[in-house]
Amino acid sequence: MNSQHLKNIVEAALLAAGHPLTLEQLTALFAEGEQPAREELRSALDELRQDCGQRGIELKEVSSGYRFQAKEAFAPWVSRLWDERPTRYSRALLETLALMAYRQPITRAEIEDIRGVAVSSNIVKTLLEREWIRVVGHREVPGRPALYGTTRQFLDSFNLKTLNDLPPLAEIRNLDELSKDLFEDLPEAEFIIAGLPDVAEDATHDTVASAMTTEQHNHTP
Amino acid sequence: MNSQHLKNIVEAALLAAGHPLTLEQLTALFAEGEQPAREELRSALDELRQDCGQRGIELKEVSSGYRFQAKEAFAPWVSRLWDERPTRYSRALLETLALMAYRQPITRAEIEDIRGVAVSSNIVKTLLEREWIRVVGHREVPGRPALYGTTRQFLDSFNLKTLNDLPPLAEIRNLDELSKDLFEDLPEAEFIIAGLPDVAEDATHDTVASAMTTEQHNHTP
Amino acid sequence: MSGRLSSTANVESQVAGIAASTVETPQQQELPFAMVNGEAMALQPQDLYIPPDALEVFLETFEGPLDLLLYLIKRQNLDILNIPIAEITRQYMVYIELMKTLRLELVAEYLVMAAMLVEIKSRMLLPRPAGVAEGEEGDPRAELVRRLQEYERYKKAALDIDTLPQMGRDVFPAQVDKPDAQVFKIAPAVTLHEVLLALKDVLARADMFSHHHIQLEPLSVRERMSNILNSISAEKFTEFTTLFTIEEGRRGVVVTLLAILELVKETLIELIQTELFGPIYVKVPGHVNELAAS
Repeated sequence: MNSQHLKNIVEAALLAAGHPLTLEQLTALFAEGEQPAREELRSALDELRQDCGQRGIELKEVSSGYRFQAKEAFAPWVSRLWDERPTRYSRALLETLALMAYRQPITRAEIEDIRGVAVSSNIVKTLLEREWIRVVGHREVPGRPALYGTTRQFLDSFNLKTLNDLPPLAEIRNLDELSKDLFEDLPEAEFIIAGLPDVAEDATHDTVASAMTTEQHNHTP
Repeated sequence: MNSQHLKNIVEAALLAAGHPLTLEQLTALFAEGEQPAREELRSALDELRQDCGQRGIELKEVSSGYRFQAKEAFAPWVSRLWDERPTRYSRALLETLALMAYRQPITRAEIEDIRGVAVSSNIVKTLLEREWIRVVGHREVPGRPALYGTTRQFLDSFNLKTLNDLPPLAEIRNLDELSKDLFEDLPEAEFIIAGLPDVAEDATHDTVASAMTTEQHNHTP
Repeated sequence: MSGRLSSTANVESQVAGIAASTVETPQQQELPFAMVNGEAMALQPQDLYIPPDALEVFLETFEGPLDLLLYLIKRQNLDILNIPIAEITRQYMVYIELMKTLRLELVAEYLVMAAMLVEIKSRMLLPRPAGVAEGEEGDPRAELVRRLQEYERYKKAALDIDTLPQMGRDVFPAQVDKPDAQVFKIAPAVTLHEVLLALKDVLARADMFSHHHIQLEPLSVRERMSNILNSISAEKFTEFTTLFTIEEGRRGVVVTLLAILELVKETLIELIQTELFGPIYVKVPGHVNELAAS
């Protein structure tokens, strides 16, 4: 067998296998009588290793055989493939956050009472992980429920100096009349608009879309 | 960014991803401000494609993006990596799939009408499980039968970028070419006509009528 | 795969045998009628006996009546646009007879086609009424030809699809191990506007129930309430005065005082003064030994 041909078969097999292959396994790809000698295989592997010099992958011999792998040097880019994509927050989460900001310190039960529906533990967990809220105490009633309040991180995320910079409740109730320049220079808003087409499949797309509509509506005199 | 560096990142990412990557997904590997232009990415992909000339793998653009794959020429060796032979699909399945690909959206009844035989539920189930087809809607007729269409996965599985890449359908020849002489091939017909013109009609009448009914029924989706 | 091929070959020869009996193609006659379980079956022309096994193979080989008709037409090299209906019908009926003897439930579709063929044949036998213009009534074969052609193109398309390079059969995805690296979780961006819109909704809902009429204190007070709660504990007494920051000025002191009063009203804190004009302490109500979870 032509050595180029052998090399190609070995390369194709190693890359298609998805796991390391031993010399025996590589030999077994060939029919009886056509099987390459060990030295032929080894020199094909050697050549493949050298060919990788300028490439993004390398050929490694590990305990269970030979395998191609992405070079370590490119890991910072390649590993972004597995970054968890941002999903939109649900309306329930945003409502919970808003109530925690305006009615803090507040328990989950009180939020549920106002919203009329249960607040899932996941929502609270997400808000805690994001460090937008924290437990500031416990209400001394049976079960000692946690009291939540917002954090400095929350203020920073929304470009606020103090909670007082949030619009008063009366304005919220008439949000349509809310001055548009309040939101004009929020950098995040642009990000969301730019990113919108990518979340087309997202379950919460509707919410976003309706928020967008409202916003656009506000902007149109 | 150095074009060799870009090329290496693209190669490493395509091989590590385990599924095809779009230009958008490749762009997203880079931080804001370092993202390559579309043309740069395209030319990196072009170079990678050319580099494969003498190698065991090739770069292919399919429906959901770019992917490296072992060349068809090496399938006889590569396929020995797996004990199981690839399944060969039955003609019934392939014909059903062909109708769904070329005539989508299409209902099962419409497929049965063209093929002249019932389509087994197993075939539809297998195609759905392979994610080659999906229900794209329902025809608004009694029973609201499902309308089927093919998926990206189908195109990817058959090495296609778009449905336009499917082999063209054979042309239908014009019915005007039908032989004008209705009786030229009927030696026995002459005999019957000469003998019993009226009886011939009677004998087959019932069968014909019922066949017509059945057929018309079949045609209604 | 080889099994399927040979069974197809069996049917080819079996079909050829039938053809020999009906169309008289002499070169086919010395072939065995069919191979069943490796044994050659001799053709018995008297009653056209087909072993049950062979018939099943036959039924599996043809994808229905249109497929069988196409086979009959192709085998005789006939133009699909010019089918000798009488002859094809006769051959077709031979197959139907064979099927009927065994597996009637499998052949319903074939019988429908037989009826259609007989209908076409009978219509062709009828003398064309004088005065009816050519083509006005249409060739009775037209519908059959249309269906045959339609079916044939998808039969061909199915074969074409099968010859496309298929993942896992002809081409295999190339893959390398993913590098070990940290996976980052990207949090979604939220605008203040979204949060406020959410609040507006929830207030609108709550307003519908009168007992939920929500009165909100100035936000600075609510914020201060959180901060005070966070700075005191159940284990120790905090001196009242330490909660105030003089640098904040009169306004800040008022906010803190309102926050403390609100906290007391909501029984979130207790104010304790053990002696007249003595220091006032602030404490989270409840048992002293309980740890504040946080």
